[in-house]
Amino acid sequence: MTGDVALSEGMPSGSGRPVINGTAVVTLTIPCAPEYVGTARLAILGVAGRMGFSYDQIEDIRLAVGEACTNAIERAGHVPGLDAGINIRCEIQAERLTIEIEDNVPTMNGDAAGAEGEEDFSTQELGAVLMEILVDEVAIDTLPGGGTRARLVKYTADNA
Amino acid sequence: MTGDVALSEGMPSGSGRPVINGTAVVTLTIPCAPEYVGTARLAILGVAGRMGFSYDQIEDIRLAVGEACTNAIERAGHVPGLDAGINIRCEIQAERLTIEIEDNVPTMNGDAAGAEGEEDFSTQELGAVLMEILVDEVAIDTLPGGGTRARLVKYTADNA
Amino acid sequence: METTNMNLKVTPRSLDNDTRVLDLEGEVDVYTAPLLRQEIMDQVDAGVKRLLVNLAKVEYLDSTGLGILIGGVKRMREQGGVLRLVAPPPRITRIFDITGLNRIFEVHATEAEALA
Amino acid sequence: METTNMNLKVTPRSLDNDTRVLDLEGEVDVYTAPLLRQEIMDQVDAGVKRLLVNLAKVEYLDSTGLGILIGGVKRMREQGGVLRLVAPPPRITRIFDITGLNRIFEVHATEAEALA
Ligand SMILES: Nc1ncnc2c1ncn2[C@@H]1O[C@H](COP(=O)(O)OP(=O)(O)O)[C@@H](O)[C@H]1O
Ligand SMILES: Nc1ncnc2c1ncn2[C@@H]1O[C@H](COP(=O)(O)OP(=O)(O)O)[C@@H](O)[C@H]1O
Repeated sequence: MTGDVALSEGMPSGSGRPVINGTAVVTLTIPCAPEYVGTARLAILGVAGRMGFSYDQIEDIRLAVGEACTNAIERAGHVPGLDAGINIRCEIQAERLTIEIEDNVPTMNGDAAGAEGEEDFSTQELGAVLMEILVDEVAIDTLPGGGTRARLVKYTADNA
Repeated sequence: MTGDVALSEGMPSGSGRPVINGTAVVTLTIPCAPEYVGTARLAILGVAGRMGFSYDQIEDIRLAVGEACTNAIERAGHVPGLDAGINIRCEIQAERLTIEIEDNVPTMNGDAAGAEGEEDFSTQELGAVLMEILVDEVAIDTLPGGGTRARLVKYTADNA
Repeated sequence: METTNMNLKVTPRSLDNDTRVLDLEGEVDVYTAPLLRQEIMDQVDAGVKRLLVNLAKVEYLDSTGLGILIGGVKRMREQGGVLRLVAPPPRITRIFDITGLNRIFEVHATEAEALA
Repeated sequence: METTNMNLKVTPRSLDNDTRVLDLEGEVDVYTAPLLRQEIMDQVDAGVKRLLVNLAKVEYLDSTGLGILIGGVKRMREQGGVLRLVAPPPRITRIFDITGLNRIFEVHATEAEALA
Protein backbone atom coordinates (compact mmCIF):
# COMPACT_ATOMS: atom_id res chain seq x y z
CA MET A 1 0.00 0.00 0.00
CA THR A 2 1.40 3.37 -0.90
CA GLY A 3 1.44 6.33 1.43
CA ASP A 4 -0.89 8.19 -0.90
CA VAL A 5 -3.64 5.68 -0.53
CA ALA A 6 -3.25 5.67 3.23
CA LEU A 7 -3.62 9.45 3.34
CA SER A 8 -6.73 9.44 1.17
CA GLU A 9 -8.35 6.64 3.09
CA GLY A 10 -7.69 8.17 6.44
CA MET A 11 -9.00 11.56 5.30
CA PRO A 12 -12.06 12.82 7.14
CA SER A 13 -14.94 14.23 5.17
CA GLY A 14 -13.48 17.75 5.28
CA SER A 15 -12.97 18.45 1.62
CA GLY A 16 -16.44 17.46 0.54
CA ARG A 17 -18.46 19.09 3.30
CA PRO A 18 -17.04 22.39 4.49
CA VAL A 19 -19.96 23.18 6.81
CA ILE A 20 -21.50 20.44 8.97
CA ASN A 21 -24.33 21.30 11.39
CA GLY A 22 -23.08 24.79 12.11
CA THR A 23 -19.50 23.58 12.45
CA ALA A 24 -17.33 25.19 9.80
CA VAL A 25 -14.55 23.01 8.46
CA VAL A 26 -11.36 24.29 6.87
CA THR A 27 -8.89 21.76 5.50
CA LEU A 28 -5.37 22.26 4.25
CA THR A 29 -3.10 19.71 2.60
CA ILE A 30 0.61 20.38 2.31
CA PRO A 31 3.58 18.29 1.22
CA CYS A 32 5.29 16.70 4.24
CA ALA A 33 8.34 18.95 3.86
CA PRO A 34 9.95 21.70 5.97
CA GLU A 35 9.18 24.59 3.61
CA TYR A 36 5.40 24.16 3.94
CA VAL A 37 5.03 24.37 7.70
CA GLY A 38 5.01 28.16 7.37
CA THR A 39 2.03 27.90 5.01
CA ALA A 40 0.19 25.84 7.59
CA ARG A 41 0.95 28.37 10.32
CA LEU A 42 -0.41 31.22 8.21
CA ALA A 43 -3.60 29.33 7.40
CA ILE A 44 -4.07 28.52 11.10
CA LEU A 45 -3.67 32.22 11.86
CA GLY A 46 -6.49 32.86 9.40
CA VAL A 47 -8.71 30.30 11.12
CA ALA A 48 -7.93 31.02 14.80
CA GLY A 49 -7.71 34.76 14.21
CA ARG A 50 -11.46 34.96 13.61
CA MET A 51 -12.55 33.00 16.66
CA GLY A 52 -11.98 35.47 19.48
CA PHE A 53 -8.78 33.90 20.82
CA SER A 54 -6.21 36.22 22.39
CA TYR A 55 -2.91 36.91 20.64
CA ASP A 56 -1.13 34.49 22.98
CA GLN A 57 -3.70 31.76 22.45
CA ILE A 58 -3.43 32.12 18.68
CA GLU A 59 0.35 31.82 18.90
CA ASP A 60 -0.03 28.76 21.15
CA ILE A 61 -2.27 27.08 18.57
CA ARG A 62 0.09 27.96 15.73
CA LEU A 63 3.06 26.53 17.61
CA ALA A 64 1.18 23.34 18.56
CA VAL A 65 0.16 22.76 14.93
CA GLY A 66 3.69 23.56 13.82
CA GLU A 67 5.03 20.94 16.25
CA ALA A 68 2.68 18.26 14.97
CA CYS A 69 3.71 19.02 11.36
CA THR A 70 7.38 19.06 12.34
CA ASN A 71 7.02 15.69 14.00
CA ALA A 72 5.53 14.27 10.78
CA ILE A 73 8.31 15.82 8.70
CA GLU A 74 11.00 14.40 10.98
CA ARG A 75 9.47 10.94 10.84
CA ALA A 76 9.24 11.24 7.04
CA GLY A 77 12.95 12.09 7.00
CA HIS A 78 13.69 8.52 8.08
CA VAL A 79 11.99 7.06 5.01
CA PRO A 80 14.10 7.86 1.92
CA GLY A 81 12.20 8.82 -1.21
CA LEU A 82 8.87 9.06 0.59
CA ASP A 83 6.33 11.33 -1.12
CA ALA A 84 4.20 12.09 1.93
CA GLY A 85 1.59 14.70 2.72
CA ILE A 86 0.09 16.34 5.76
CA ASN A 87 -3.63 16.97 5.99
CA ILE A 88 -4.80 19.56 8.48
CA ARG A 89 -8.49 19.68 9.30
CA CYS A 90 -9.88 22.52 11.41
CA GLU A 91 -13.31 22.22 12.97
CA ILE A 92 -14.52 25.65 13.99
CA GLN A 93 -17.18 25.77 16.68
CA ALA A 94 -18.25 28.64 18.91
CA GLU A 95 -16.76 27.04 22.01
CA ARG A 96 -13.68 25.33 20.55
CA LEU A 97 -11.27 24.85 17.71
CA THR A 98 -10.37 21.25 16.91
CA ILE A 99 -7.42 20.64 14.61
CA GLU A 100 -6.45 17.23 13.27
CA ILE A 101 -3.01 16.91 11.75
CA GLU A 102 -2.77 13.70 9.81
CA ASP A 103 0.16 12.31 7.87
CA ASN A 104 0.74 9.22 5.77
CA VAL A 105 4.27 8.56 6.95
CA PRO A 106 4.63 4.80 7.55
CA THR A 107 4.88 4.18 11.29
CA MET A 108 8.34 3.21 12.48
CA ASN A 109 8.93 0.43 14.99
CA GLY A 110 10.66 1.34 18.25
CA ASP A 111 14.12 0.36 16.96
CA ALA A 112 14.01 2.57 13.92
CA ALA A 113 12.79 5.46 16.03
CA GLY A 114 15.55 4.85 18.56
CA ALA A 115 18.20 5.11 15.84
CA GLU A 116 18.04 8.90 15.84
CA GLY A 117 20.70 11.07 17.48
CA GLU A 118 20.28 12.29 21.03
CA GLU A 119 19.64 15.85 19.88
CA ASP A 120 16.82 14.81 17.54
CA PHE A 121 15.17 12.77 20.20
CA SER A 122 15.07 15.59 22.73
CA THR A 123 13.65 17.82 19.99
CA GLN A 124 10.82 15.38 19.35
CA GLU A 125 10.16 15.05 23.08
CA LEU A 126 10.13 18.83 23.37
CA GLY A 127 7.62 19.05 20.54
CA ALA A 128 5.32 16.63 22.35
CA VAL A 129 5.68 18.53 25.62
CA LEU A 130 4.92 21.82 23.89
CA MET A 131 1.76 20.45 22.29
CA GLU A 132 0.56 19.15 25.65
CA ILE A 133 1.05 22.52 27.30
CA LEU A 134 -0.09 24.81 24.50
CA VAL A 135 -3.52 23.37 23.80
CA ASP A 136 -6.24 21.96 26.05
CA GLU A 137 -6.44 18.44 24.64
CA VAL A 138 -3.96 16.36 22.66
CA ALA A 139 -4.46 12.86 21.32
CA ILE A 140 -1.94 11.11 19.07
CA ASP A 141 -3.09 8.03 17.19
CA THR A 142 -1.40 5.66 14.82
CA LEU A 143 -3.66 5.09 11.82
CA PRO A 144 -4.49 1.55 10.69
CA GLY A 145 -3.19 2.12 7.16
CA GLY A 146 0.07 3.68 8.43
CA GLY A 147 0.54 7.29 9.38
CA THR A 148 -0.22 9.32 12.47
CA ARG A 149 -3.01 11.64 13.53
CA ALA A 150 -2.57 14.35 16.15
CA ARG A 151 -5.83 15.84 17.41
CA LEU A 152 -5.58 19.19 19.18
CA VAL A 153 -8.43 21.00 20.92
CA LYS A 154 -8.37 24.58 22.20
CA TYR A 155 -11.39 26.02 23.99
CA THR A 156 -12.37 29.62 23.40
CA ALA A 157 -13.63 29.82 27.00
CA ASP A 158 -10.06 30.06 28.43
CA ASN A 159 -10.38 33.41 26.89
CA ALA A 160 -10.38 35.07 30.33
CA MET B 1 -27.57 16.01 -6.75
CA THR B 2 -26.34 17.91 -3.74
CA GLY B 3 -23.65 20.54 -3.87
CA ASP B 4 -21.44 18.37 -1.69
CA VAL B 5 -21.31 15.60 -4.21
CA ALA B 6 -20.55 18.05 -7.00
CA LEU B 7 -17.62 19.48 -5.05
CA SER B 8 -16.14 16.05 -4.30
CA GLU B 9 -16.56 14.82 -7.84
CA GLY B 10 -15.02 17.86 -9.40
CA MET B 11 -12.09 17.84 -6.97
CA PRO B 12 -8.67 17.29 -8.50
CA SER B 13 -6.32 14.81 -6.91
CA GLY B 14 -4.80 17.46 -4.61
CA SER B 15 -5.65 16.06 -1.22
CA GLY B 16 -4.33 12.59 -1.86
CA ARG B 17 -1.08 13.42 -3.62
CA PRO B 18 0.64 16.52 -2.31
CA VAL B 19 3.78 16.12 -4.46
CA ILE B 20 3.50 15.04 -8.10
CA ASN B 21 6.64 14.81 -10.29
CA GLY B 22 8.43 17.63 -8.50
CA THR B 23 5.31 19.77 -8.51
CA ALA B 24 4.26 20.51 -4.95
CA VAL B 25 0.54 20.74 -4.37
CA VAL B 26 -1.13 22.63 -1.54
CA THR B 27 -4.90 22.46 -1.22
CA LEU B 28 -7.23 24.43 1.00
CA THR B 29 -10.96 23.94 1.45
CA ILE B 30 -13.04 26.68 3.08
CA PRO B 31 -16.75 27.21 3.54
CA CYS B 32 -18.18 29.38 0.76
CA ALA B 33 -18.74 32.30 3.15
CA PRO B 34 -17.31 35.83 3.50
CA GLU B 35 -15.43 35.23 6.77
CA TYR B 36 -13.14 32.59 5.25
CA VAL B 37 -11.71 34.55 2.33
CA GLY B 38 -9.15 36.04 4.73
CA THR B 39 -7.99 32.52 5.60
CA ALA B 40 -7.51 31.76 1.92
CA ARG B 41 -5.51 34.96 1.44
CA LEU B 42 -3.19 34.08 4.33
CA ALA B 43 -2.62 30.56 3.02
CA ILE B 44 -1.85 31.96 -0.46
CA LEU B 45 0.66 34.32 1.16
CA GLY B 46 2.31 31.25 2.66
CA VAL B 47 2.47 29.54 -0.73
CA ALA B 48 3.46 32.46 -2.98
CA GLY B 49 5.77 33.93 -0.36
CA ARG B 50 8.24 31.08 -0.81
CA MET B 51 8.40 31.16 -4.59
CA GLY B 52 10.52 34.25 -5.23
CA PHE B 53 7.67 36.54 -6.29
CA SER B 54 8.01 40.24 -5.49
CA TYR B 55 5.83 41.86 -2.85
CA ASP B 56 3.60 43.36 -5.54
CA GLN B 57 3.26 40.05 -7.37
CA ILE B 58 2.29 38.28 -4.16
CA GLU B 59 -0.36 40.91 -3.47
CA ASP B 60 -1.62 40.56 -7.06
CA ILE B 61 -2.01 36.80 -6.61
CA ARG B 62 -3.75 37.24 -3.26
CA LEU B 63 -6.19 39.73 -4.72
CA ALA B 64 -6.91 37.56 -7.76
CA VAL B 65 -7.62 34.53 -5.54
CA GLY B 66 -9.73 36.71 -3.26
CA GLU B 67 -11.76 37.87 -6.28
CA ALA B 68 -12.41 34.32 -7.42
CA CYS B 69 -13.56 33.35 -3.91
CA THR B 70 -15.70 36.48 -3.63
CA ASN B 71 -17.35 35.67 -6.93
CA ALA B 72 -18.23 32.20 -5.65
CA ILE B 73 -19.58 33.64 -2.39
CA GLU B 74 -21.71 36.17 -4.23
CA ARG B 75 -23.15 33.50 -6.48
CA ALA B 76 -23.82 31.32 -3.42
CA GLY B 77 -25.71 34.26 -1.90
CA HIS B 78 -28.40 33.81 -4.58
CA VAL B 79 -29.12 30.25 -3.46
CA PRO B 80 -30.82 30.31 -0.04
CA GLY B 81 -29.74 27.62 2.42
CA LEU B 82 -26.87 26.44 0.26
CA ASP B 83 -24.07 24.71 2.17
CA ALA B 84 -21.29 25.30 -0.33
CA GLY B 85 -17.54 25.07 -0.21
CA ILE B 86 -14.56 26.48 -2.05
CA ASN B 87 -11.60 24.30 -2.88
CA ILE B 88 -8.33 26.02 -3.68
CA ARG B 89 -5.59 23.96 -5.25
CA CYS B 90 -2.11 25.43 -5.67
CA GLU B 91 0.38 23.79 -7.99
CA ILE B 92 3.85 25.04 -7.18
CA GLN B 93 6.44 24.75 -9.94
CA ALA B 94 9.76 26.54 -10.35
CA GLU B 95 8.49 28.62 -13.27
CA ARG B 96 4.87 29.18 -12.26
CA LEU B 97 2.16 29.05 -9.64
CA THR B 98 -1.17 27.65 -10.81
CA ILE B 99 -4.18 28.13 -8.56
CA GLU B 100 -7.55 26.54 -9.17
CA ILE B 101 -10.48 27.94 -7.23
CA GLU B 102 -13.40 25.61 -7.48
CA ASP B 103 -16.83 25.94 -5.94
CA ASN B 104 -19.96 23.79 -5.90
CA VAL B 105 -22.44 26.63 -6.22
CA PRO B 106 -25.13 25.56 -8.70
CA THR B 107 -24.69 27.58 -11.90
CA MET B 108 -27.37 30.23 -12.46
CA ASN B 109 -28.99 30.86 -15.82
CA GLY B 110 -28.60 34.30 -17.38
CA ASP B 111 -31.94 35.58 -16.02
CA ALA B 112 -31.20 34.76 -12.41
CA ALA B 113 -27.77 36.36 -12.71
CA GLY B 114 -29.32 39.46 -14.27
CA ALA B 115 -31.65 39.88 -11.31
CA GLU B 116 -28.90 41.43 -9.18
CA GLY B 117 -28.71 45.16 -8.52
CA GLU B 118 -26.60 47.41 -10.70
CA GLU B 119 -24.00 47.89 -7.98
CA ASP B 120 -23.49 44.15 -7.52
CA PHE B 121 -23.12 43.61 -11.21
CA SER B 122 -20.37 46.19 -11.60
CA THR B 123 -18.63 44.62 -8.60
CA GLN B 124 -18.62 41.22 -10.26
CA GLU B 125 -17.39 42.73 -13.53
CA LEU B 126 -14.66 44.53 -11.60
CA GLY B 127 -13.63 41.28 -9.98
CA ALA B 128 -13.29 39.62 -13.36
CA VAL B 129 -11.31 42.57 -14.75
CA LEU B 130 -8.98 42.50 -11.75
CA MET B 131 -8.29 38.79 -12.15
CA GLU B 132 -7.48 39.28 -15.83
CA ILE B 133 -5.00 42.04 -15.06
CA LEU B 134 -3.42 40.67 -11.91
CA VAL B 135 -2.34 37.25 -13.12
CA ASP B 136 -0.91 35.99 -16.40
CA GLU B 137 -3.62 33.51 -17.34
CA VAL B 138 -7.26 33.21 -16.31
CA ALA B 139 -9.74 30.55 -17.36
CA ILE B 140 -13.24 30.28 -15.91
CA ASP B 141 -15.13 27.05 -16.50
CA THR B 142 -18.57 25.87 -15.53
CA LEU B 143 -18.27 22.36 -14.15
CA PRO B 144 -20.48 19.58 -15.51
CA GLY B 145 -21.92 18.73 -12.08
CA GLY B 146 -22.65 22.40 -11.29
CA GLY B 147 -20.18 24.85 -9.83
CA THR B 148 -17.43 26.95 -11.31
CA ARG B 149 -13.67 26.63 -11.59
CA ALA B 150 -11.35 29.61 -11.98
CA ARG B 151 -7.82 28.71 -13.01
CA LEU B 152 -5.16 31.35 -12.43
CA VAL B 153 -1.53 31.14 -13.53
CA LYS B 154 1.27 33.48 -12.50
CA TYR B 155 4.77 33.03 -13.92
CA THR B 156 7.77 33.60 -11.70
CA ALA B 157 9.71 34.86 -14.72
CA ASP B 158 7.90 38.26 -14.72
CA ASN B 159 10.04 38.65 -11.71
CA ALA B 160 12.16 41.34 -13.42
CA MET C 1 -18.72 55.82 17.05
CA GLU C 2 -15.90 53.54 16.13
CA THR C 3 -16.87 50.19 14.63
CA THR C 4 -14.59 47.17 14.50
CA ASN C 5 -15.24 43.99 12.59
CA MET C 6 -12.09 41.93 13.17
CA ASN C 7 -10.12 43.04 10.16
CA LEU C 8 -11.61 46.45 9.40
CA LYS C 9 -11.95 49.45 11.68
CA VAL C 10 -13.96 52.48 10.56
CA THR C 11 -13.69 55.64 12.65
CA PRO C 12 -15.83 58.70 11.72
CA ARG C 13 -14.48 62.15 12.50
CA SER C 14 -16.32 65.52 12.14
CA LEU C 15 -14.37 68.42 10.66
CA ASP C 16 -17.37 70.80 10.59
CA ASN C 17 -21.17 70.55 10.29
CA ASP C 18 -21.02 69.48 6.64
CA THR C 19 -17.71 67.65 6.52
CA ARG C 20 -16.83 64.21 7.84
CA VAL C 21 -13.85 61.92 7.51
CA LEU C 22 -14.00 58.12 7.73
CA ASP C 23 -10.63 56.76 8.84
CA LEU C 24 -10.33 53.17 7.64
CA GLU C 25 -7.85 50.69 9.02
CA GLY C 26 -7.36 47.12 7.85
CA GLU C 27 -8.88 45.04 5.07
CA VAL C 28 -11.93 45.87 2.97
CA ASP C 29 -13.20 42.65 1.46
CA VAL C 30 -16.42 40.69 0.99
CA TYR C 31 -16.48 40.06 4.76
CA THR C 32 -15.91 43.60 6.01
CA ALA C 33 -17.50 45.58 3.15
CA PRO C 34 -21.00 45.62 4.75
CA LEU C 35 -19.52 47.57 7.66
CA LEU C 36 -18.06 50.17 5.29
CA ARG C 37 -21.34 50.39 3.36
CA GLN C 38 -23.24 51.05 6.60
CA GLU C 39 -20.80 53.72 7.77
CA ILE C 40 -21.02 55.52 4.43
CA MET C 41 -24.84 55.29 4.38
CA ASP C 42 -24.95 56.73 7.92
CA GLN C 43 -23.07 59.79 6.68
CA VAL C 44 -25.29 60.08 3.60
CA ASP C 45 -28.38 59.86 5.83
CA ALA C 46 -26.93 62.52 8.14
CA GLY C 47 -26.86 64.91 5.16
CA VAL C 48 -23.09 65.33 5.13
CA LYS C 49 -21.95 67.45 2.16
CA ARG C 50 -18.28 66.46 2.01
CA LEU C 51 -17.29 62.94 2.94
CA LEU C 52 -13.59 62.08 2.94
CA VAL C 53 -12.58 58.44 3.07
CA ASN C 54 -9.07 58.10 4.46
CA LEU C 55 -7.42 55.02 2.93
CA ALA C 56 -3.96 55.54 4.43
CA LYS C 57 -4.18 52.43 6.61
CA VAL C 58 -6.05 50.15 4.22
CA GLU C 59 -4.02 46.99 3.60
CA TYR C 60 -6.40 45.28 1.22
CA LEU C 61 -9.21 46.49 -1.01
CA ASP C 62 -11.05 44.18 -3.37
CA SER C 63 -13.84 44.60 -5.91
CA THR C 64 -16.45 44.52 -3.13
CA GLY C 65 -14.78 47.49 -1.45
CA LEU C 66 -14.44 49.28 -4.78
CA GLY C 67 -18.16 48.69 -5.38
CA ILE C 68 -19.03 50.24 -2.01
CA LEU C 69 -16.89 53.29 -2.77
CA ILE C 70 -18.50 53.68 -6.21
CA GLY C 71 -21.92 53.42 -4.56
CA GLY C 72 -20.89 56.05 -2.02
CA VAL C 73 -19.75 58.43 -4.74
CA LYS C 74 -23.17 58.04 -6.45
CA ARG C 75 -25.22 58.49 -3.25
CA MET C 76 -23.28 61.58 -2.23
CA ARG C 77 -23.62 63.06 -5.71
CA GLU C 78 -27.39 62.38 -5.72
CA GLN C 79 -27.78 64.59 -2.67
CA GLY C 80 -25.51 67.31 -4.01
CA GLY C 81 -22.43 66.29 -2.01
CA VAL C 82 -19.04 64.80 -2.78
CA LEU C 83 -17.09 61.75 -1.64
CA ARG C 84 -13.32 62.10 -1.88
CA LEU C 85 -10.64 59.49 -1.30
CA VAL C 86 -7.58 60.46 0.70
CA ALA C 87 -4.03 59.08 0.91
CA PRO C 88 -4.37 55.68 -0.79
CA PRO C 89 -1.22 53.54 -0.36
CA PRO C 90 0.67 52.67 -3.59
CA ARG C 91 -1.01 49.25 -3.91
CA ILE C 92 -4.45 50.81 -3.90
CA THR C 93 -3.50 53.64 -6.26
CA ARG C 94 -2.36 50.86 -8.57
CA ILE C 95 -5.77 49.16 -8.32
CA PHE C 96 -7.53 52.47 -9.15
CA ASP C 97 -5.24 52.87 -12.16
CA ILE C 98 -5.53 49.38 -13.63
CA THR C 99 -9.32 49.33 -13.26
CA GLY C 100 -9.75 52.83 -14.71
CA LEU C 101 -11.52 53.89 -11.51
CA ASN C 102 -9.07 56.79 -11.21
CA ARG C 103 -11.47 58.51 -13.68
CA ILE C 104 -14.45 58.02 -11.35
CA PHE C 105 -12.86 58.67 -7.95
CA GLU C 106 -11.62 62.04 -6.71
CA VAL C 107 -8.32 61.05 -5.10
CA HIS C 108 -6.18 63.37 -2.98
CA ALA C 109 -2.79 62.78 -1.40
CA THR C 110 -3.64 64.58 1.84
CA GLU C 111 -6.68 65.63 3.82
CA ALA C 112 -5.73 69.30 3.42
CA GLU C 113 -5.67 68.87 -0.37
CA ALA C 114 -9.05 67.11 -0.30
CA LEU C 115 -10.55 70.05 1.62
CA ALA C 116 -9.07 72.78 -0.59
CA MET D 1 28.58 37.21 6.43
CA GLU D 2 24.84 37.63 6.61
CA THR D 3 22.76 34.64 5.57
CA THR D 4 19.10 34.83 4.59
CA ASN D 5 16.81 31.89 4.10
CA MET D 6 13.43 33.46 3.33
CA ASN D 7 12.06 33.64 6.85
CA LEU D 8 15.20 33.68 8.96
CA LYS D 9 18.15 36.06 8.80
CA VAL D 10 21.29 35.35 10.84
CA THR D 11 23.91 38.11 11.07
CA PRO D 12 27.17 37.44 12.95
CA ARG D 13 28.91 40.34 14.68
CA SER D 14 32.37 40.33 16.35
CA LEU D 15 32.68 42.12 19.68
CA ASP D 16 36.31 41.03 20.26
CA ASN D 17 38.56 38.10 19.31
CA ASP D 18 36.75 35.68 21.58
CA THR D 19 33.24 37.10 21.55
CA ARG D 20 30.61 36.96 18.81
CA VAL D 21 26.95 37.84 18.57
CA LEU D 22 24.47 36.19 16.21
CA ASP D 23 21.60 38.57 15.51
CA LEU D 24 18.56 36.53 14.49
CA GLU D 25 15.57 37.95 12.68
CA GLY D 26 12.43 36.06 11.70
CA GLU D 27 11.23 32.51 12.27
CA VAL D 28 13.25 29.57 13.54
CA ASP D 29 11.41 26.40 12.53
CA VAL D 30 12.07 23.04 10.91
CA TYR D 31 12.71 24.85 7.60
CA THR D 32 15.14 27.50 8.79
CA ALA D 33 16.79 25.65 11.70
CA PRO D 34 19.58 24.13 9.54
CA LEU D 35 20.75 27.67 8.79
CA LEU D 36 20.95 28.50 12.49
CA ARG D 37 22.76 25.21 13.23
CA GLN D 38 25.35 26.00 10.55
CA GLU D 39 25.92 29.54 11.84
CA ILE D 40 26.42 28.29 15.39
CA MET D 41 28.75 25.51 14.24
CA ASP D 42 30.81 28.06 12.28
CA GLN D 43 31.37 30.01 15.50
CA VAL D 44 32.18 26.84 17.43
CA ASP D 45 34.69 25.86 14.74
CA ALA D 46 36.22 29.34 14.85
CA GLY D 47 37.00 28.75 18.52
CA VAL D 48 34.79 31.55 19.82
CA LYS D 49 34.68 31.59 23.64
CA ARG D 50 31.55 33.62 24.22
CA LEU D 51 28.68 33.30 21.76
CA LEU D 52 25.64 35.51 22.30
CA VAL D 53 22.47 34.69 20.39
CA ASN D 54 20.30 37.77 20.11
CA LEU D 55 16.64 36.71 19.99
CA ALA D 56 15.12 40.20 20.08
CA LYS D 57 13.70 39.91 16.56
CA VAL D 58 12.68 36.26 16.60
CA GLU D 59 8.98 35.92 15.85
CA TYR D 60 8.69 32.17 16.08
CA LEU D 61 10.79 29.47 17.73
CA ASP D 62 9.75 25.84 17.75
CA SER D 63 11.20 22.63 19.21
CA THR D 64 13.61 22.37 16.29
CA GLY D 65 15.05 25.78 17.12
CA LEU D 66 15.17 24.92 20.81
CA GLY D 67 17.05 21.73 19.92
CA ILE D 68 19.63 23.70 17.93
CA LEU D 69 20.14 26.12 20.84
CA ILE D 70 20.52 23.21 23.30
CA GLY D 71 23.05 21.64 20.92
CA GLY D 72 24.90 24.97 20.71
CA VAL D 73 25.07 25.26 24.50
CA LYS D 74 26.59 21.74 24.66
CA ARG D 75 29.13 22.32 21.85
CA MET D 76 30.29 25.62 23.36
CA ARG D 77 30.59 24.04 26.81
CA GLU D 78 32.63 21.12 25.37
CA GLN D 79 35.24 23.55 24.17
CA GLY D 80 35.25 25.57 27.39
CA GLY D 81 33.07 28.40 26.11
CA VAL D 82 29.56 29.64 26.77
CA LEU D 83 26.46 30.32 24.71
CA ARG D 84 24.14 32.96 26.12
CA LEU D 85 20.72 34.02 24.93
CA VAL D 86 19.93 37.71 24.77
CA ALA D 87 16.68 39.69 24.81
CA PRO D 88 14.05 37.01 24.10
CA PRO D 89 10.60 38.52 23.41
CA PRO D 90 7.86 37.63 25.94
CA ARG D 91 6.48 34.79 23.78
CA ILE D 92 9.86 33.07 23.72
CA THR D 93 10.54 33.63 27.42
CA ARG D 94 7.22 31.90 27.95
CA ILE D 95 8.36 28.91 25.86
CA PHE D 96 11.59 28.69 27.90
CA ASP D 97 9.53 28.75 31.10
CA ILE D 98 6.90 26.17 30.18
CA THR D 99 9.48 23.73 28.82
CA GLY D 100 11.79 24.15 31.81
CA LEU D 101 14.59 25.19 29.45
CA ASN D 102 15.07 28.35 31.53
CA ARG D 103 17.17 26.04 33.76
CA ILE D 104 19.44 25.06 30.87
CA PHE D 105 19.78 28.36 29.03
CA GLU D 106 21.65 31.40 30.31
CA VAL D 107 19.23 34.17 29.40
CA HIS D 108 20.02 37.89 29.67
CA ALA D 109 17.80 40.87 29.03
CA THR D 110 20.51 42.92 27.31
CA GLU D 111 23.80 42.38 25.52
CA ALA D 112 25.61 44.42 28.20
CA GLU D 113 24.24 42.13 30.89
CA ALA D 114 25.27 39.03 28.92
CA LEU D 115 28.83 40.36 28.68
CA ALA D 116 29.14 41.34 32.35
N1 LIG E 1 2.40 12.79 15.25
C1 LIG E 1 3.06 13.22 16.31
N2 LIG E 1 3.09 14.54 16.53
C2 LIG E 1 3.74 15.02 17.58
N3 LIG E 1 4.41 14.31 18.47
C3 LIG E 1 4.41 13.00 18.30
C4 LIG E 1 3.76 12.37 17.23
N4 LIG E 1 3.97 11.05 17.32
C5 LIG E 1 4.72 10.86 18.42
N5 LIG E 1 4.99 12.04 19.01
C6 LIG E 1 5.78 12.28 20.21
O1 LIG E 1 7.15 12.28 19.89
C7 LIG E 1 7.90 11.68 20.94
C8 LIG E 1 8.81 10.65 20.38
O2 LIG E 1 8.01 9.71 19.75
P1 LIG E 1 8.51 8.25 19.36
O3 LIG E 1 10.00 8.20 19.43
O4 LIG E 1 7.87 7.92 18.05
O5 LIG E 1 7.83 7.27 20.46
P2 LIG E 1 7.76 7.20 22.07
O6 LIG E 1 6.36 7.72 22.40
O7 LIG E 1 7.86 5.71 22.32
O8 LIG E 1 8.87 7.99 22.66
C9 LIG E 1 6.92 11.11 21.90
O9 LIG E 1 6.98 11.86 23.09
C10 LIG E 1 5.58 11.19 21.25
O10 LIG E 1 4.59 11.62 22.16
N1 LIG F 1 -16.03 31.86 -10.80
C1 LIG F 1 -15.88 33.12 -11.20
N2 LIG F 1 -14.91 33.86 -10.59
C2 LIG F 1 -14.72 35.10 -10.96
N3 LIG F 1 -15.42 35.76 -11.91
C3 LIG F 1 -16.38 35.10 -12.53
C4 LIG F 1 -16.68 33.76 -12.21
N4 LIG F 1 -17.72 33.38 -12.98
C5 LIG F 1 -18.03 34.42 -13.73
N5 LIG F 1 -17.23 35.48 -13.48
C6 LIG F 1 -17.26 36.83 -14.07
O1 LIG F 1 -18.25 37.59 -13.44
C7 LIG F 1 -18.88 38.44 -14.40
C8 LIG F 1 -20.35 38.33 -14.31
O2 LIG F 1 -20.65 37.00 -14.59
P1 LIG F 1 -22.09 36.50 -14.99
O3 LIG F 1 -23.09 37.54 -14.68
O4 LIG F 1 -22.27 35.15 -14.34
O5 LIG F 1 -22.01 36.20 -16.56
P2 LIG F 1 -21.60 37.02 -17.87
O6 LIG F 1 -20.21 36.51 -18.25
O7 LIG F 1 -22.63 36.58 -18.90
O8 LIG F 1 -21.65 38.49 -17.59
C9 LIG F 1 -18.37 38.05 -15.76
O9 LIG F 1 -17.53 39.08 -16.23
C10 LIG F 1 -17.57 36.77 -15.54
O10 LIG F 1 -16.36 36.77 -16.27
